[in-house]
Amino acid sequence: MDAIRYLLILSAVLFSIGAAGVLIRRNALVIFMCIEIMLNAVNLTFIALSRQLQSLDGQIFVFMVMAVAAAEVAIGLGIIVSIFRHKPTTDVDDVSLLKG
Amino acid sequence: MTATPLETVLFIAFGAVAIAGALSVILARHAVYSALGMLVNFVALAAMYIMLSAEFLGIAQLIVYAGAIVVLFLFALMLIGGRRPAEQGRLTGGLAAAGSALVVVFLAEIAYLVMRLTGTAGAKGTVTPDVIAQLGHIQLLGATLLLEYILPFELASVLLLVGIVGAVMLARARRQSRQE
Amino acid sequence: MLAYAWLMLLFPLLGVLINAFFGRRIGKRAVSWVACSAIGLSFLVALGVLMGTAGSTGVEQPLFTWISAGSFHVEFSLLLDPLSALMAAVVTGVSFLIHIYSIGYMAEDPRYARYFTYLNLFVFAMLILVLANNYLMMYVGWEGVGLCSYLLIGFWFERKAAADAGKKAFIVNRVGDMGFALGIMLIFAMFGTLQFSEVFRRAPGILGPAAVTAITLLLFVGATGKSAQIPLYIWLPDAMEGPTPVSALIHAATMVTAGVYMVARNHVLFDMAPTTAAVVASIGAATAFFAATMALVEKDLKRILAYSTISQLGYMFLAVGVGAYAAGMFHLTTHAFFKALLFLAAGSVMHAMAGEINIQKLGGLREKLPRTYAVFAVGAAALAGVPLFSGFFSKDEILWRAFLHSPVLWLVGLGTAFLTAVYIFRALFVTFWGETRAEKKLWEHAHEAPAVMSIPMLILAVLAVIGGYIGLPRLSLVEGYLEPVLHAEHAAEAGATEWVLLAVSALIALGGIALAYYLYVVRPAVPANLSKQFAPLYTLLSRKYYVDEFYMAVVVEPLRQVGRFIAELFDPRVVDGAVNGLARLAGVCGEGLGTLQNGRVRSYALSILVGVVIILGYFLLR
Amino acid sequence: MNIADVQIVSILPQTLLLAAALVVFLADLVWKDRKGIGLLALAGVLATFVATVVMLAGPGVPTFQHMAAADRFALVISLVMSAAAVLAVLVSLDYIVRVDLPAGEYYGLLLLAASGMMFLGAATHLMTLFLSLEILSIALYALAGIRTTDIRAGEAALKYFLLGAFASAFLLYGMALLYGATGTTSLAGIAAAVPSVQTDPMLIAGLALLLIGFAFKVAAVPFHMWTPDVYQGAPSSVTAFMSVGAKAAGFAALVRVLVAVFPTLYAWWVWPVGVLAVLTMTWGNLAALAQGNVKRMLAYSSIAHAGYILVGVAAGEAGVSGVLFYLMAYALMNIGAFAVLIALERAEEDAAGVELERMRGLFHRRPWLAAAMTVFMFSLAGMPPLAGFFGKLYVFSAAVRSGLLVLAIIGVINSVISAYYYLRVVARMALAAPAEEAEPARCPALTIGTGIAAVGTVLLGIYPTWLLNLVQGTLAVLFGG
Amino acid sequence: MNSTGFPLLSLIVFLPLLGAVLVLLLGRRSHAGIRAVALAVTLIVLGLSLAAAALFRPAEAGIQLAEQAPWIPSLGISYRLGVDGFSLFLLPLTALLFVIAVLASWKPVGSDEASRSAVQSYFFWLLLLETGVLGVFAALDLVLFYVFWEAMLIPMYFLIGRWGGERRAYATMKFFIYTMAGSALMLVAILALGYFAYQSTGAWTFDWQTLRELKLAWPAPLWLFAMFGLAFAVKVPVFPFHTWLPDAYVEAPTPVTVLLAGVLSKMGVYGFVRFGLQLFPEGLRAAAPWLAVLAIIGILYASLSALMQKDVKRVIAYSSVAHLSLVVLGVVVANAQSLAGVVMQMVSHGIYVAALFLIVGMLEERRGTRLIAEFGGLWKPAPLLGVCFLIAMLGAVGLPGLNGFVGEFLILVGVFQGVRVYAVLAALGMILGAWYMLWTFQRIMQGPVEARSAGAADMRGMDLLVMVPLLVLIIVLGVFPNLILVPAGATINALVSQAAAVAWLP
Repeated sequence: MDAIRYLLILSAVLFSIGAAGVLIRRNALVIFMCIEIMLNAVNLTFIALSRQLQSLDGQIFVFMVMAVAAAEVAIGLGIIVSIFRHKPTTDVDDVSLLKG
Repeated sequence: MTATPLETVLFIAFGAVAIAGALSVILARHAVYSALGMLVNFVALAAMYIMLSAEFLGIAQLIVYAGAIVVLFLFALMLIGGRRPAEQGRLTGGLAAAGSALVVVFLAEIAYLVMRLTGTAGAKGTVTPDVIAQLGHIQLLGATLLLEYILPFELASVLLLVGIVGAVMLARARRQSRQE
Repeated sequence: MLAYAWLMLLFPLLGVLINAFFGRRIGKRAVSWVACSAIGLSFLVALGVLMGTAGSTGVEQPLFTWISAGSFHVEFSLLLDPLSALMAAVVTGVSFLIHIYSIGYMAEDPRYARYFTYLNLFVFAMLILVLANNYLMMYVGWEGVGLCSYLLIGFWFERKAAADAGKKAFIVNRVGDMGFALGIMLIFAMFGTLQFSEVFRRAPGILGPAAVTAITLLLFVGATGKSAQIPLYIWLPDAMEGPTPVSALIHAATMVTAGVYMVARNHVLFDMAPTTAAVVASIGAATAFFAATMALVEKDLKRILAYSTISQLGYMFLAVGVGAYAAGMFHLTTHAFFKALLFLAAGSVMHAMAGEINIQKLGGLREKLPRTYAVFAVGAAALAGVPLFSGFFSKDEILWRAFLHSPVLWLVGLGTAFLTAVYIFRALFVTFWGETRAEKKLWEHAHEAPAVMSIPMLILAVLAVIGGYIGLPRLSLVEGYLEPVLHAEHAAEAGATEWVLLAVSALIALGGIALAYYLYVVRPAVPANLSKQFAPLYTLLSRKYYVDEFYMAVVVEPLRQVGRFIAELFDPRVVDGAVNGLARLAGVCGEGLGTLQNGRVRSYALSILVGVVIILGYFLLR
Repeated sequence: MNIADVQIVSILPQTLLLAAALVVFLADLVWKDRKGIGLLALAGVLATFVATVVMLAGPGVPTFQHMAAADRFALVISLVMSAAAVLAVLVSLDYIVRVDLPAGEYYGLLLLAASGMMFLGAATHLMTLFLSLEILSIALYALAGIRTTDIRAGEAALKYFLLGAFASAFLLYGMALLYGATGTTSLAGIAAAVPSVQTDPMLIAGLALLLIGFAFKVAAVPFHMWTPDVYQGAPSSVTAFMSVGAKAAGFAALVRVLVAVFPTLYAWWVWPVGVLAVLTMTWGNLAALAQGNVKRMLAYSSIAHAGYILVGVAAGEAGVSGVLFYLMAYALMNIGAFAVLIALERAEEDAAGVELERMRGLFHRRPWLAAAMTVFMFSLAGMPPLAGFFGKLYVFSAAVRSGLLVLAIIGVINSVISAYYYLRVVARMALAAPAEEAEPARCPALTIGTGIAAVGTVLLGIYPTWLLNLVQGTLAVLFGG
Repeated sequence: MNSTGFPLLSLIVFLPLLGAVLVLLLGRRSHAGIRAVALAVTLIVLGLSLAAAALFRPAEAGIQLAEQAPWIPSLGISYRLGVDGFSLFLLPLTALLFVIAVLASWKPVGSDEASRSAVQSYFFWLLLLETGVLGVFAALDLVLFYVFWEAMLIPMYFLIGRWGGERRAYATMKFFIYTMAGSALMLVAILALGYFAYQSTGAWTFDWQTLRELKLAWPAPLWLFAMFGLAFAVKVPVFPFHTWLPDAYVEAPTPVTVLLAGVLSKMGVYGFVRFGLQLFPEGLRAAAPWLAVLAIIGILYASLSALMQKDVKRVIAYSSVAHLSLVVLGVVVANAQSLAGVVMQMVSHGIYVAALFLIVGMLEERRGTRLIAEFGGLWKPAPLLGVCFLIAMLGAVGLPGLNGFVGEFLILVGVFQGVRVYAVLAALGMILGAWYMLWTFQRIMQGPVEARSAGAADMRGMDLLVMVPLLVLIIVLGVFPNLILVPAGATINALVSQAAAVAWLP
């Protein structure tokens, strides 16, 4: 199995673990971490493909993804903190007033 | 993309470490352990980037992810995630079971996809690893970034601006003062 | 003279319009003057037309085009031939007399003007029916007279009985009219035109036996509805709820005879359809006999006369059924005179006895109402067929033709004649002979009818007597007169048999009178115990063979139940229910989807993952 | 590729918005008057609207380094976006004072979100696509949670954030696979490479994941779960802007990707899009039937309308102009409807949106407001003389032209179902007796905003040709650089 | 523009809209002014429509007074108006009934105080309704037709909903959704037709005349007719789709019921002919047997149901279902007589059903109830009302000499030439019709004078002004039906020749 296939499988596994985490865990922060892991998995794919395709576009993309991840972390934690102020919980299921 | 035996060993090792880290994030009992798991994952990935001749990105990964984001998480954890949340039944529950089943199916689909891959048919670019080594990764990256991808670059800056303003606005303790 | 025939129609129409709009303002005297003069003038024109059409085979006078839709082209035009002229004369003549009579009879009624408006409208509609030159115009007249009979029967609509009777009359007529309408449609489908002349000219060529039978049968259904034959006669007895002059005019002399006229008018078709002719004859005979039996036990004088009318109409249909159209028309004419007379007499009795008409509460009116008694006697004699009176000749003519055609029918006819004599003289003796059974005060101030009512009765009495002579065998003016139109086949020369039959029917009539005399004058107790002995037969007859109840049970109630089922159950529950059910189903689905939205982020993430897996799976495996 | 031939003018509207946002941020530091800042933002947005109109009328403008194109398609999307932004700002001038929201951040983020949407509409490169999508998403996450004093807003923001991030991860993964399959990240490059790599599973998977990412953005079923909660939790003016802006941008990107980049794979993606359309319409309409809260009902109705637009997308090339027209019509009527809700909303008890009961007898209390709401309701239901009907007509005729008769039939039946819950609102307003006294008239800006929306809905209904000519030729020039 | 270049039809269609705007401009308080404007506008429209009828050249069968202007060229939709022999008399009928409705609304309308005072919005919606209805009859572009067809629902929704009886909310919602559901598929059919035109002529068009020349492969006409037919079947209504009618008619205020029964039901029949018979003759032929059976059931079902109704307004509602089912039967049979009967019956049914509903309104006004059981002997205190009710009822029952008879009889003659059994069954309807109408008339007008009816006032000024024109028309059209049959003759012949080509009957 040559390197690119291995790397793609690896990133797919990481991506899946992240996705599973989002569904399994109930702590908002942990869910958020899992999403970060998913994004990193995609970064790995990009860089592997960039290496394979010998073009820099992939790496530029990773660069942009990092910027996005940073902004997301900022906003995400902001939201979690603002919720925490109302209800001392980070459990996502507690936060379900809007339904029906 | 021929891989020397040493590289394959290292790749496998780092891969395993990354997967371990990811697993610990989702399985750890306490949020702090999952944060640490995430750190391990990021470091392993950084190492792999470097091996894939994207040195600058590896370093950037270490600084941005491992440095900034993990620290931020730990900080947030300390602020609110401190107490042991009543995380009973985090793995049980129909939702979790269904979720993981679907994820496995998703993984199978991607794996099926990768297996049937007949090598990337995409047009080969010109930037071979030795070109990178020769010109220096940062220089190359900087040039393309600021020349060809100037618009995304600016957009990234706008994005960060939004992130900052949003975060400050959300997290600021809003006294009820204005209303009275 | 023929050119002004349309005036016959115009005058009654003017009478209607004037009385309708200005009736209340111009006072009772003016109303009666307007109404009576309208009919009088129309009668004069009718006489003129009668003279003018003698010997002619019919003149058509188009007035205006009514409907033109593709090949369906209907003109509004008059057909003036001896047959229609005769009918017009009879109609206008009798109704003129009855108009005069009504002035007296309806004097105190508050809605005086409306009464005369309806009466004029009736004559107008009847004339349209009679003078029509095509089936559709006849149908217009047909339903028009049906409407007027509805309005006049239910004239005193405060009384529920009168309102019900009016409604019953209109609906039963409508059933008959449906048959007539279907007949018209069949004719149009066959011929493409509704003109009498056209239809009769092309009939032999176009119509097959089945078709002509169908047409004639449908037309006959219409006739039974209008002329109250079995099975659609049930409305006539109830129609007595209306004012008596109305009964005299509409339910004795004119409207009910429309059926006979229609059959006579279509004699060409009926000749081509022997089966229908047989049906007509047998129904005629059966109705005659059947109605006579009921008249025997009837207590209400007007209802007796009503059954007698049904019976006499049965005779007329018997006549046209056996092909003796002239005899039928002749009897129609004479019947119009003496039956109208009898009704008017009954009217004057009611007038005198403040509305009391039950013969068992009257009696001995000979002294009190001598003129009415005399006139009633003449009418009764004519009806019973006493020799030298008009009824004798016309009825005998029918019996004679019936005998030629089939002895059985003749026998039934003869039996009915006997019963007729019995029941009419029973009415006479019980009402006018013996001691009176009326209350004291009614009896005291019973007085003779005023002149305005007596004169028409006298004229009718005269006509009831001399009417017969215009139809003497060989001298028969009527038959001669109608010859060009009806080409009635000439009877075998009046051989001995005709005279013998004449004698037989005279004997039968006198026998009937004698029996009535014996039962109701000599031994008045006999009828009472007779009715006890034959109690079941008596109740059967008095309950009018339960025909009304039969119709109610078989036709009216089931329809009403189905209607109730639809209105209260099927429509709101099933048809509407289905619609509302669909709406509720959508609502329920809505709630269902709402509950899926359980507010928990992780289940939302799950739905996203489901979507991902499905779409990815589709794309990869396609 | 040197700096010289960079055509700044091709992204003029977006840059104007960015500038306006920066000015607003700065003004907020100095100026405490919320209304003033609002007017400033309004000026910025109006300038953008004018700029877009001028560019639309002007000659074709080249693309910006094949990153973002200013073709007619992008400009019409910018037109819709700037119209929505103008109305949104107008509507929120008074609202944010009443609900006590921080003016500077509010307007700044709003403008940034708007520019993100415009960039997304104009994006002809995967990277611009992803970044502008993230800009508008993150701005909207923040805006959704801006009323920090209310737990519901926080909850809405959290849900929107987590699910948004989750979905954009898949989108990104799709982009990676596309990059892997075609070797380039610019849409034109991919479009060129598609015919040759037609059957490569990586390309197909990439397309699938991209479709999923945008399906989430436009709230197609089964990715729509977030919409009702987020729309109800967020402040009404944000919901108004979000329901129109994000949807329009999402559809613009979806159409550009599907119709311009993968026309040859039409047979592949027409059925999933069709099925998505049917599911979205039906789920949205049926769920809306059971809603007692008007705001939440409008959330479900926006899902349903996403379904109708998806029918246009499923119609492929024929449907592009129909989609654009529908988006413009939807912008006007939906923001109008929310404007009326905002006028009725009282801060304390209507935090979760105006209940249907509150609309009782509105015709007697505020006749003109009720009349406007009636226009919006009937237009949303697709009644003829109004814009909503011609939107549907245009979209369904495109579906019929592409042989998707079944979609048109289901669409038409759905609009009948929708008529019920729209009419319920009108019935409550017109037929029921008024329950409470008439509120005081709100600020003029809100009335102007509602008025523009109402007049626009009616005009677009009676004489839609002026917009139709604009959207007519968009397909021809769809390709970026 | 038509020969004279004068946009007569556009003026007729859009004048009421102008009137509606004018009404809005007048103050809410000036009720008299509003009523005057409404009456003036409707009268002018009546005059113009009669002028149009006069301008119409009876000899030619095709479309006249045609007007054409581009509306949405990119979708092939154009603004096209026109009238032919068939739809010629529907415009004056509509205009007349709207004048009558305005007059009947002279005294305040509505069941509660709030609605009775809302005179301005009442007349606003009424005039809008007139534009919608006139538009439906005059439109020749399918999409324009659909726009008017659906737009007309909005004013009707408010008229029933706000000024109706107790269950008005339910009734108006049901009416709106039912009609909209019925005509939903029609939109798809119209689009499909436009597409077929695009396929064969290269350009999208919805012009009715070009679409008529389209040669459609077989299954298409049947499906298209089915989709169009459903919308018209709901509107007429035909048997299973009629359950909205009793509620809508009963709950709507009297003037609106007059319009609902008199005009809106004609849109369904007009649709069946214009878009059924003329556009897809083969489709109609294939569906004809089913439609005929439904129509027959409709006649008997509705008549029987009318027999046992307790509320007089529902009796007349069901009677109108029965009469219209007969008209549908006439359309389906489609020969010279039946189509002439259809044209005649469309006009005459509009007139006598309007008269009947006005009388029901007067009855309800006098006694505050519509339950037949509570009436009795009203003819004595109110003779004029009695006579008017009698004439209107006899017109409805189809008494020869009045307008109901000519149409009904022509249809029956036409149907008889087709399938005799159907004619017999339909004729049964005539008997049932007489029965329930007379029975209702008797229980209200005749019989012993009910204590409470003794004081009932007879008809005065406004009632007579509203009723007399209708009664005069009932009689005049009865005696001179050719006033309508001759002008419509040429078009009917054209219709017949087209229908004959696909006649399903022997």
